[in-house]
Amino acid sequence: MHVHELNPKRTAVTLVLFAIVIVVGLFTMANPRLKYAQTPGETLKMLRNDAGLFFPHQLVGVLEGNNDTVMLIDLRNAFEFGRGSIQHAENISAVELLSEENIDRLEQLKSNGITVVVFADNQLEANGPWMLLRQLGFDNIMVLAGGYDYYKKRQGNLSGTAENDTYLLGTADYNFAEIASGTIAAGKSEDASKSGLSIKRKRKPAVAEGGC
Amino acid sequence: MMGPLIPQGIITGEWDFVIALLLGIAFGFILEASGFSSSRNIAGVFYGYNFVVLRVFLTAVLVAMIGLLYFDYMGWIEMDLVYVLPTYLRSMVVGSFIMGLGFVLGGFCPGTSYTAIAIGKIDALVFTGGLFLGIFLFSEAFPWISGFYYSDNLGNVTVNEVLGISNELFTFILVVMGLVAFWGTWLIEKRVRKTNKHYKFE
Amino acid sequence: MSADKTMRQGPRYINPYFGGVLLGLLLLLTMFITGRGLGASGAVKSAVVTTMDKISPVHAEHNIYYSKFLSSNHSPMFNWLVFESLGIFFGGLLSGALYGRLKKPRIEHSPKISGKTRLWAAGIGGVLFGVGSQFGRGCSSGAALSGTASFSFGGFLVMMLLFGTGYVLAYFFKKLWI
Amino acid sequence: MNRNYLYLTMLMLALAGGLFVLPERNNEQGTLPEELMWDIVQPTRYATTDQVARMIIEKDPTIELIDVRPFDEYTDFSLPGAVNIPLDSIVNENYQDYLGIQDMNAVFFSDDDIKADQAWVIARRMGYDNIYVMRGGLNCWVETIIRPEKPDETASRQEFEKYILRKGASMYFVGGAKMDENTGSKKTNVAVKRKKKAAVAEGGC
Repeated sequence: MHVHELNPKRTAVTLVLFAIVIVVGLFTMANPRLKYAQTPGETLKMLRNDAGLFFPHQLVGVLEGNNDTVMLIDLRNAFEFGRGSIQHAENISAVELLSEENIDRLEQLKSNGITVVVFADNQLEANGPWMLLRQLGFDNIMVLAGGYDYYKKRQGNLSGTAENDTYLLGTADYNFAEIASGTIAAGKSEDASKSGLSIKRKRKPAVAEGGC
Repeated sequence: MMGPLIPQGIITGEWDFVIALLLGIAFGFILEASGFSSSRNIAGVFYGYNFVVLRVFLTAVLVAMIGLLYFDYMGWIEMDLVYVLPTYLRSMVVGSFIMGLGFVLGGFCPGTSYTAIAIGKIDALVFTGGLFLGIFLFSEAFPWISGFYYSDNLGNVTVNEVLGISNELFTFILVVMGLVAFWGTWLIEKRVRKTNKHYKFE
Repeated sequence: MSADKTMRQGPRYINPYFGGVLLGLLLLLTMFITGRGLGASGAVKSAVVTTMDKISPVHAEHNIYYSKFLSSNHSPMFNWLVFESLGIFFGGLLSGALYGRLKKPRIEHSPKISGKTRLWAAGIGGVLFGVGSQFGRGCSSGAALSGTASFSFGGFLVMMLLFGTGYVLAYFFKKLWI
Repeated sequence: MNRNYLYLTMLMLALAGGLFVLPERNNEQGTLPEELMWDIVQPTRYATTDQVARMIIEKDPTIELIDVRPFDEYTDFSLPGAVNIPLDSIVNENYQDYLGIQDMNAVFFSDDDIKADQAWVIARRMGYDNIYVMRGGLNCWVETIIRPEKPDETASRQEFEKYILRKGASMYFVGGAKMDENTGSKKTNVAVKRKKKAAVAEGGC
């Protein structure tokens, strides 16, 4: 009688234990709390349509209080928020945006048909959180073009910004090819090129660009 | 917790060798307890009188493969960080032939010979000595064979990439083949044992 | 039970399937912890490199194969596989002692051959295995067992060919074993 | 023959077969949302124009510049050595090889930084690591590197040093094709200077 012809009790017990571990593992498998609703391709399509931009002049109605379907969320930290923000805005810093209660809240706002406008100092800072929320399926989230900096500058005359599109990003300020070939700058002395430059530069509100 | 632990730095370097020793002890224990410390048990797989090698080896491979796939599915292990042995086609084919010949002659493989030394087998000691000599000869001859050694490098390819079947399917095929082999060898073993009087079947 | 009685007289091995399941789980654990499988021949390679480095450091440094494994800040013996192989030895010792197989040095051979023949066969087999494991990037545990389990094509190839060659050649060496 | 062997056989088959009946896991998921948000708020994902300029001048082999503007704008002008992956095609199969290169730091840039940032969010979500956004984009590149503004007389010494460095970089980049030979010496000068002043040069946009 060879050993392997005896009762393989221990083998069975071990393998069953292994199977139990797997089955238990499968049932308790951590389901991702948040799931993307958009594929990267869909996100791109959304960006292409430029949907989701909230323009400064649209703020007018909100600030006057006759538009209660819009809610403003300041994504900066509590300290910056404390130093001043847009009226009626609520502060949820970007880091806490995905916490359970905030997600629940956003979920609720979405089902109530409220448009949520997120902003930070500039559009760039709010861009990531905005894109992420959109990818998670919150189609009611908009991002404030120009951000808080732009708002602060034009606070008194927001409706006047409707014709002014300087807050729009993603455009070239210079003819790069020309500059690179050196036809403008090269050959001039330092001072000359410098003074020439500052005149030629398109006077764009510097704030919207984050210090550049 | 998500594996593998050491490559991800969850277990730090200083525990490396303690873990190595413990895993080695478990490995050695299982090998010896299964009967791999006897070259005649091992070589039995080639003559049909003892299929212990096939049973232990194949069962281990199957269990580990199944476990790995489930672990990967459950997110317990990052498969990208699990080392995949690189494939050097010609070198590996030749190496396997040489090893196969060495296996039939020596009756051990390196791991099993260590456990056999532990329980006092002189032939295992000689085998390990041969191993040392073999690697020494290889290293000395390396400048002349390095071209061959590095030829046909396919990189760290997996079965799935070469054969085009999913890991799950590959595992399933191996499991079915393994189970057929287990039941089949059982019958072969029974028949061979009747005629074989030289080997005390334990 | 008569079966139990027989078992006590013999060397008492564990059920091979039990051993297999345990080994599989151990392999899984090893991969879970270290990200790679088990190995054995690597330790002997480290020993060769260390020896050569001791005997003739210049020679070892000039040989591109040795120098692959040489490092200036620690000995090549200070290596994961060396410790693991040490563990294999002690594990075997433990199991041998537990099951009563730990005896005085002896040679195990088929009654048809002498002890000397067995030693020659073992030695030559060792040399071949040593050379082959370098070409194959690992031995039966490093390449065939761990390689196949981690779905490496090379590992699977080595496993099939290693045992395949064994079967093809087994006929010629029948006398050594039965 | 023991019946347990039958059970074992069946259990093995069940375990192996179970692999097929597992519900498809969404592998499109890429980076987890929580992780992505964490990465988004890290300021380290931005590279300044000064840093980029320095890496180009020093011929840093680990930097991969990725221009996300449309192809025709890329052909008109781009940064030296940049590859073009238009934002619209970033999920395109053909471009994936450029993104996941090991040990490479990919820096996205566009006219300003918003398009590059969008490209970054999408690429990071797809799971790519070691990617950055050039803060301020090419507009900022022109303003800081090509035409650095001389600081006021009252500005700090650091400001002046930065200006001098940028001035040197400007010479390196402007009209480079024409004076390949001439810039040879300047190039090395700039590189050496910049290495020393690493901390200073890192300010900016």
